[in-house]
Amino acid sequence: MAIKNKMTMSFISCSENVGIARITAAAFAAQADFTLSEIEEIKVAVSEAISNAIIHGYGHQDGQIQFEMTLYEEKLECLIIDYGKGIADIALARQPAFSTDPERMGLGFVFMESFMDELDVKSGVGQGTTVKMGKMITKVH
Amino acid sequence: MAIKNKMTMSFISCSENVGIARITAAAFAAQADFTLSEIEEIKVAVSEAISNAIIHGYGHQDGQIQFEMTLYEEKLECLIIDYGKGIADIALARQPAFSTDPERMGLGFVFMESFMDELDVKSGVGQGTTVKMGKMITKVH
Amino acid sequence: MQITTAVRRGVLIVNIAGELDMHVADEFRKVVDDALEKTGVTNMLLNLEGVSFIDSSGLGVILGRYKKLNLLGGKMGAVQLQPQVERIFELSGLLKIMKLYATESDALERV
Amino acid sequence: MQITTAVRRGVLIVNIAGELDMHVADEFRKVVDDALEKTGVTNMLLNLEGVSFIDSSGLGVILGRYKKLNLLGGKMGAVQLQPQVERIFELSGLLKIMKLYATESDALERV
Ligand SMILES: Nc1ncnc2c1ncn2[C@@H]1O[C@H](COP(=O)(O)OP(=O)(O)O)[C@@H](O)[C@H]1O
Ligand SMILES: Nc1ncnc2c1ncn2[C@@H]1O[C@H](COP(=O)(O)OP(=O)(O)O)[C@@H](O)[C@H]1O
Repeated sequence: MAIKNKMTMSFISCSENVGIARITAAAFAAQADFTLSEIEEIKVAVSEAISNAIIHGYGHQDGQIQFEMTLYEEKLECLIIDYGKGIADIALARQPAFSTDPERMGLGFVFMESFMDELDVKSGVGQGTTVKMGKMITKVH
Repeated sequence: MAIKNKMTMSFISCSENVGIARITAAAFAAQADFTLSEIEEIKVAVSEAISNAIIHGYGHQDGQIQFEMTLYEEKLECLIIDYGKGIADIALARQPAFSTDPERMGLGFVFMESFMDELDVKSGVGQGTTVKMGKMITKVH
Repeated sequence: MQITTAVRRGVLIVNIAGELDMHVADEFRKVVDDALEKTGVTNMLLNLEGVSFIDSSGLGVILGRYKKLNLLGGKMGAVQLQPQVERIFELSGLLKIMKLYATESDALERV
Repeated sequence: MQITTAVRRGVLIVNIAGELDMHVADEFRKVVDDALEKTGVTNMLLNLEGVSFIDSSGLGVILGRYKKLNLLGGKMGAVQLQPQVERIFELSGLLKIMKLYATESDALERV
């Protein structure tokens, strides 16, 4: 798959940056043939993954987050990487309504899965988490 | 000077990315106490520096551009780095109306200087160019 | 995010504008909880006309307020959701426990 | 960027919307030059109402068209600049050679 465009962002894990990354993601996605509602979906998915890195990965402490977007002819791929505490049981974590934080809804992975076409989570306890999401570009509008 | 926020972007030198970086810069600047017209100024300065990297630094060929934004209590600092052909005579290049491209106006550095409070250019022939720009945050509105 | 509160016909009306994500969730929670405490009101209506974005962090705060009011026997509704916000509400299952109305006055008449 | 052209009273009216930077400069140049060639018109009016951003790359294309028309004895004007766009025009010195008008009809009467 030939790469049409690629952008990597790296930022500190503060909550201001969730919105900035979301706006960047929307601008990056806008160059492809996505509908407005598909761009909204990408924004939600990116927001969930980056919020998780800040909240769960780093427990609201200082950390570095990497956010990569790659545009291929037929899909957009997003990678969200943190070097935080990691996920012990990925299958459990991905279950709807599961959360290790009683105040939260456990819907982050549900939204990522609903709004993107591909979701792949790699994680190791103490080693951080990498969330890879892909959204297909359907040229039928 | 304590760092309040920091974001680094790295992208390929295609013209689509000028607008995406500009939107990101505006979103990043919006967290500070800038007026809307100051944010417009930042957008122009960033646009000029990144366009220069694509046009002059890489001569419209493939290359990598790094764009760093750092927010301090009292100023926003932007760094635009390319690893392209470099500038032989920086003082000459910064002169109004000077351009090595007859089709261009030679106003890029003029706009960067007018719209930002600090401008520092480092470059070496064959080694690329680093443009550093600072804009003070004046809390008087 | 901008947020204002007012009481009309014994209902706390909360008006929010902006993007409802983790960055603003804490402030949103604080403002609403303060207003509920200060007014002693147990019914609440969210006007989401100005909300252009919401994710699970924003939903979480709304659900938290719902649970709190529910314990007190109160009710909660929302009006003027933008399409993308309504979709998130639907997907989350929040619509099963919370009513949507077209306008504020519509809601106040039926609550 | 969106760009449309039309001829009214012997003047090529060019309507542009979007951000006028290096990414769209080439297309802008091509569309305008094609329209000038096809119509044979030598006076041009830019309606910039929809232009929310311009930098030196965008200005460069405008100046290029100005020079071209100038050689043919033609004139060029612009209408409905947003404040930030007008500021860039002013700083660049382009206002010394190009007239701004409030509205299209105003411009057409005076050109
Ligand atoms: N980046 C991460 N680092 C560590 N743990 C994570 C990360 N992302 C998700 N998790 C774990 O997966 C669980 C489920 O995540 P999610 O579905 O987004 O729900 P929520 O964020 O509401 O808890 C989290 O509660 C957390 O324990
Ligand atoms: N990143 C860069 N790499 C190499 N040369 C550059 C770079 N930025 C600027 N220059 C040189 O400086 C000159 C002046 O730049 P500028 O004031 O932006 O005007 P313009 O882009 O219209 O030429 C350019 O013509 C070019 O020769």
